Amino acid sequence: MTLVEEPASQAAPVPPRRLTMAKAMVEGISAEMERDDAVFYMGEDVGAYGGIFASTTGLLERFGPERVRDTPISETAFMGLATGAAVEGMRPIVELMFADFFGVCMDQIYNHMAKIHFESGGNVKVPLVLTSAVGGGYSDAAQHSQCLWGTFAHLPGMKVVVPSTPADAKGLMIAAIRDDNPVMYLFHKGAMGLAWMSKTGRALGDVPADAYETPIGKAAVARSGRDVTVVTVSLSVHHALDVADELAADGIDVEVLDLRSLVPLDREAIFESVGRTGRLVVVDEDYQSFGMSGEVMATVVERDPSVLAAPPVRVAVPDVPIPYARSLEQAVLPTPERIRSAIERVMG
Amino acid sequence: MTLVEEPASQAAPVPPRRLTMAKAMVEGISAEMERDDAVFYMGEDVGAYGGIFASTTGLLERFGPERVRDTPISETAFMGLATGAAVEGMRPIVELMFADFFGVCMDQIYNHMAKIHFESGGNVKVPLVLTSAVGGGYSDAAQHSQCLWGTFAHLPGMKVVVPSTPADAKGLMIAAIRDDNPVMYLFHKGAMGLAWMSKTGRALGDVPADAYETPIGKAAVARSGRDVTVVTVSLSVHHALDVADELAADGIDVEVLDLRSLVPLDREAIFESVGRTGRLVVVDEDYQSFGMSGEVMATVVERDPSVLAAPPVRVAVPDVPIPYARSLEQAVLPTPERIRSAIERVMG
Amino acid sequence: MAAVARSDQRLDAPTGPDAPSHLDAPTGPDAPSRLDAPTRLDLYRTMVLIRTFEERIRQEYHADKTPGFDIGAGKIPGEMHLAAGQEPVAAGVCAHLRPSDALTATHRPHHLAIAHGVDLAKMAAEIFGREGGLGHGRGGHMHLFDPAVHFSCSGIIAEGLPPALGQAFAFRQRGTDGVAVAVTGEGAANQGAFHESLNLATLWQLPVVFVVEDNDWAISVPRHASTAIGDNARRAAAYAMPGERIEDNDVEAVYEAAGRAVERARAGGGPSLLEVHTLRLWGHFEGDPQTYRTDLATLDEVDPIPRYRRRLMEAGELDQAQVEQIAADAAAEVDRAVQFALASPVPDPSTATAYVFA
Amino acid sequence: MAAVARSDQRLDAPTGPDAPSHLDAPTGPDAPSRLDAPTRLDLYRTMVLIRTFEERIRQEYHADKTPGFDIGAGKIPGEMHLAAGQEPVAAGVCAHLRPSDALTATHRPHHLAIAHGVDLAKMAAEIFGREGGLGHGRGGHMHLFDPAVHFSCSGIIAEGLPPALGQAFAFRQRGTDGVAVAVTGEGAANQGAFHESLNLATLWQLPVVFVVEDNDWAISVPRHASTAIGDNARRAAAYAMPGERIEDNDVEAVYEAAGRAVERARAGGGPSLLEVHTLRLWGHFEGDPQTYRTDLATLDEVDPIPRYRRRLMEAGELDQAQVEQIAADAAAEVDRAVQFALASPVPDPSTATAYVFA
Ligand SMILES: Cc1ncc(C[n+]2csc(CCOP(=O)(O)OP(=O)(O)O)c2C)c(N)n1
Ligand SMILES: Cc1ncc(C[n+]2csc(CCOP(=O)(O)OP(=O)(O)O)c2C)c(N)n1
Ligand SMILES: [Mg+2]
Ligand SMILES: [Mg+2]
Repeated sequence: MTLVEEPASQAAPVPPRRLTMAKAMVEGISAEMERDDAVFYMGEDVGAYGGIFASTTGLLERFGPERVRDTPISETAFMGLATGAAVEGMRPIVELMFADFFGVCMDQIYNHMAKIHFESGGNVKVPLVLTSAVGGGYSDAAQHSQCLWGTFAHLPGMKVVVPSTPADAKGLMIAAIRDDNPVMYLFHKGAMGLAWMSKTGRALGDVPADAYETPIGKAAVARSGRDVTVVTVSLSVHHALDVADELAADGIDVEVLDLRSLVPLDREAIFESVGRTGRLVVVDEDYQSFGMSGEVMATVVERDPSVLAAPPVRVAVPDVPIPYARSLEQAVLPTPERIRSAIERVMG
Repeated sequence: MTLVEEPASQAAPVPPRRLTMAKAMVEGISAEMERDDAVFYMGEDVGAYGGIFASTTGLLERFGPERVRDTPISETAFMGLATGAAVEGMRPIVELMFADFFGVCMDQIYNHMAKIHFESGGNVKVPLVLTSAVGGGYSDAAQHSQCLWGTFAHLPGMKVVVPSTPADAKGLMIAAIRDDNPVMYLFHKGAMGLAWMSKTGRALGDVPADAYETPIGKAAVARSGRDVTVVTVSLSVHHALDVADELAADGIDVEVLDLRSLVPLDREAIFESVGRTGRLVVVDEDYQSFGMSGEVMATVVERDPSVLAAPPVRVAVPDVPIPYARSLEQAVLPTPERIRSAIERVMG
Repeated sequence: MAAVARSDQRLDAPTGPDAPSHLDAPTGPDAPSRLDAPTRLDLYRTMVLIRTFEERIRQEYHADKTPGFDIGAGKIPGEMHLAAGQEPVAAGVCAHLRPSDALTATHRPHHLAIAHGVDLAKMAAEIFGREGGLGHGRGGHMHLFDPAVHFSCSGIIAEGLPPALGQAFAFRQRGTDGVAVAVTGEGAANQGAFHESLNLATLWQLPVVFVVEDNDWAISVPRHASTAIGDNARRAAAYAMPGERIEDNDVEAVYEAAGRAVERARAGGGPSLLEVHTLRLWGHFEGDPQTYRTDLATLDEVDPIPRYRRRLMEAGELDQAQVEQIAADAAAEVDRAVQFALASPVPDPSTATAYVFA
Repeated sequence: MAAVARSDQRLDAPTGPDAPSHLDAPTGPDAPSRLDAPTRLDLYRTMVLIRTFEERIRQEYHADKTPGFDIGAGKIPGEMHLAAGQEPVAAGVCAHLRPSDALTATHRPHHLAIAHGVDLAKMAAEIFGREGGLGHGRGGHMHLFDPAVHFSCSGIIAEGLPPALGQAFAFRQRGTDGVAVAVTGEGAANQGAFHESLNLATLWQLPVVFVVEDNDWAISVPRHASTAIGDNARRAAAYAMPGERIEDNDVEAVYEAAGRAVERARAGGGPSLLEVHTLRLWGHFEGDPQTYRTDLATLDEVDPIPRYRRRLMEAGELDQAQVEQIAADAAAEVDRAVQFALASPVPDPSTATAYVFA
């Protein structure tokens, strides 16, 4: 996370607090809603409920029902509404409750939101943020557990950010709201720090109190290491860090690269790290084929395949819908066990 | 193309005729509709019009309006209708007029059609074929020129076939209809041999008269060569073959691998060819990032990066919506010129 | 108050011998019943079985999620949408269906599954994520498929409607008199799939009955914030089909209206739309804090099962001994189902990638 | 025959001072006009300008596609959907709009763009794929964006409706009295986006006017095969908004009905739905063989422009000299636009990846 562009606030600097990702995300939204009247939030159950995954807790109370709007279950209509409002200079944040639901409104997303700027030859801007919950691990089965970032990143015109830490959740939210492009902001339910979902010990994190931007399109070295690079995003960053800590004891020094943005993709950071370590594991909670894991590998080899001292390995969902039963779901998710054995394999 | 499983027809064998891809596709559909009452075709303008891209010419006259059905412009409803009919034992063929329109009905496709078999633990089958026109090159702009096969192939549960030749168009259609899974069948407008669209000289091809299946999941070596492997699909196969013929004169012996199916993907064939030539160019009319081109590269390197004598190169749409103006569209499509220079680059 | 509100928007609806005639004497909880005693007892039995199942699932679901509710923990993990209060819809509609008729349900599917005769033990096993479940544990409670009775459901709201069209289409093409019923919530009725499906059903004259369960809520969003009109049955006119709204969560009114609609479809008269004003007795899903809800205190009074029980007892068609027997039978059947589920093995992780393709 | 058919399904529609009152004397081509002469001349002029443009584009489009029609060849490549016959909709509706009002059109957008005041030269340049076009040649004829008059269109049917909601929403939040008009075809009115958009517009009381252009055809599919009812205006009742169908492609009836709807929206009275029975004089797109069409022989008789010209001449409000002047002015304006387009450079291929992000 990098602090950029924000002039120091007038008040004395407040020290960072430890927040959940959900609280940090809401803090970013609040700060921008405070600063800019054009920002408003809409989606299903984002008002009185505060967002099924706590993405909007407290916003209704603070900003009222004109700026925090519950919608009917009409995703095509309200995604399009966001686009139209953005075209007219507002800065909507619009929530798709689960990314899995994209299929009911994808035309508005990828044929309109994403393409209008291009089709207009740059004359029309669509500054909005599309937030959505992703990820599994709590037995929500095939239609409520997907990540799908590979799908969104494949289609041009939307930026795609995927925070893993509370600090980045806030900084990327602020950056996304201020960006003049449509930005998809995908938050992992298992990383939000919800009281009612089991979570990683890394769910809490230091979050600066002031308004800052995390730059879109820059990866972060979540842990630096010499022996092998794990390229990943979102909840898997935490798993990778856990595994790295374990493996340190075995003398394997793992570098963990948190991409944070898929579009734009920080190809320099990937190549730089893998060029140094010579070994690559890609961890991706999305489906394996035709997605992020292949793209990361291609990024390395289309520059120079000879940097690879061993075949790279991917840990992703093996092209199967997410099964319901816990035993099956855990078998297809990129668990710490699978990450660990992938690293061991690539270490030879 | 391989002839399989079909007992010799009673009539004397008819020699292959030279047909367009459109005619060959319709021939495959007709043969199966003749053989199996459960097969029917529906979509927009597939009746009296015969399919905007001639995918159903003559079917209405031959099979009548009960089995060749024009639908309203309600893709969600009729995609779902296809799924429901398939679940009850019919074998629908359902046309999405342009693949670009998937966003209005993607939920029915990927959350229902594609997942029901899995969610039912194998107890429900969804035998249907989803046909759709793909591709650009005639200035139909950002919403009517896309290939999008990377999007479909990323999501599990649908097979995805992409014929390039008339013979495969027929054989893959028959195989798709007989398959007990939902199969997406993507035909390139520019390869259909339409009278009103400029076409490759390779648009006509020999087509056996009998009913045969082209196996789903097996790539074809469209041209064998020693120096470099071009992995591609659909219309780009023809461009690659044209370029290969040109380069032969310069002493470069190009192998062209026509994947034909993206799901399942014939990874053996890819690795075998690149393992032999040591050089890889992927040509993909879909968007470059997070798609087929990355997947093909990953397929090679996750087995053995050392087979690559040079960095592989991709020729794909550079993550930009398809522009309208001819000068711009031709600059982003994988034209023979771009393919040629990619091959020259990878040859060093 | 008439429990069966006739839509005044059926101007386009076909009339004639197949059209439903429902302008007879008012029915409803306060009117004398027109159903015979065995039918009424069956409706009651079905409702009790459903409630018994839902209560047991609720108990099993929460049993091992303490201390502190953890949605992913326990024998039954994940989201759990129970239908307590909506039994009248399931019992009233499904009483007219045969195992060969299709039913597509929503994310809140158990009541409909039970009333339509889905195998209770395999359904329980699926909910517990076991190998013996309807989907070998792959589907979970929002993805129940029982081909034996043409039952399915989906976690994506309103998207169960289009497949029902296809089932109805197949029945008709095959020359059977099968009917498909497609159920959706009132919140979901504002999704595009609703519009497209109703239009296509009329155009192709498909034997479908659309049923909207109006339980006043879509998670935390009240009906008036989701739906521009007060009565979805009036939307039927936009598709030239008959529409009826059943007020007051009255199982007998549902039974009668559904009977007309199913018969109409079976006889080739085309689709119909019913909306039932029903009740979400519990949270949207288990764990829902329901802080947005103001009617919590009065819910018990409108619980349809005790209400129907009183009515039958007052009519002298049910006595205390029968009440106890029906409760005991239901408890035993549910217990057998749960025991079956618990005895069924947890799926082997090595089979996690099975069943993607046939 | 009354040209303005009052929907009998407006039961839910708000009444009161803002509600449209359109039960006055019948209007229509055979009735005496209630519009003043300058307004009528303006309507005529707009229609002539549109037709002149469409005829010129048609001519340029085909000029260099011979011998043998090649869709991708020539100065104007790609699909080309012209709106000849539908001028009354554009002229009648847009006469009430200000440049600050928004209009979202369909894949057949030119008539609406012209009537709403989109820059004709830049629009022509876009259609020719030139750097001087509205979208620097990136968009093409289905993707015209002119922020100066808040105009846009889309090649995906019905999907232009949702963005119009957002424009209306922004106007209202900003405290202006801006209105958004969203146009769709009768075929497109069976797409889910239609339903969702109308419902949301009423719920949020947005200043939107929905206009359905019913030209009897969706490519080759006739209206009766796409739409379960004969009159889409009756669907307005499903969303508690007023709906009117205008028969007979009558520009004055469109003008009057649109005036009521736009005023209602502007005054905070919420959305309305209009359906205009109009005419697709030419093929769906250029090159359409139209073999499915049986009414080709009689089309010229119903061409709305000569009909309106005769009407104005009979009323003594237009004479032959004016007719010629108007035609000449239109031809000159169109010619200037086409000359501008042809003089504008072809986009440089090296800029093909520009404009993906702002
Ligand atoms: C397309 C889609 N959008 C949103 C959701 C999330 N969701 C699940 S149930 C629900 C509320 C449904 O309300 P209603 O249709 O009234 O059914 P009820 O839950 O009241 O039975 C929502 C918003 C979903 N499953 N699918
Ligand atoms: C979602 C979607 N489905 C299909 C199409 C292909 N298509 C383009 S125009 C058209 C017919 C539209 O008919 P209508 O809405 O009546 O408009 P008209 O062409 O008559 O003006 C179709 C099917 C599309 N553009 N978008
Ligand atoms: Mg509800
Ligand atoms: Mg039309």
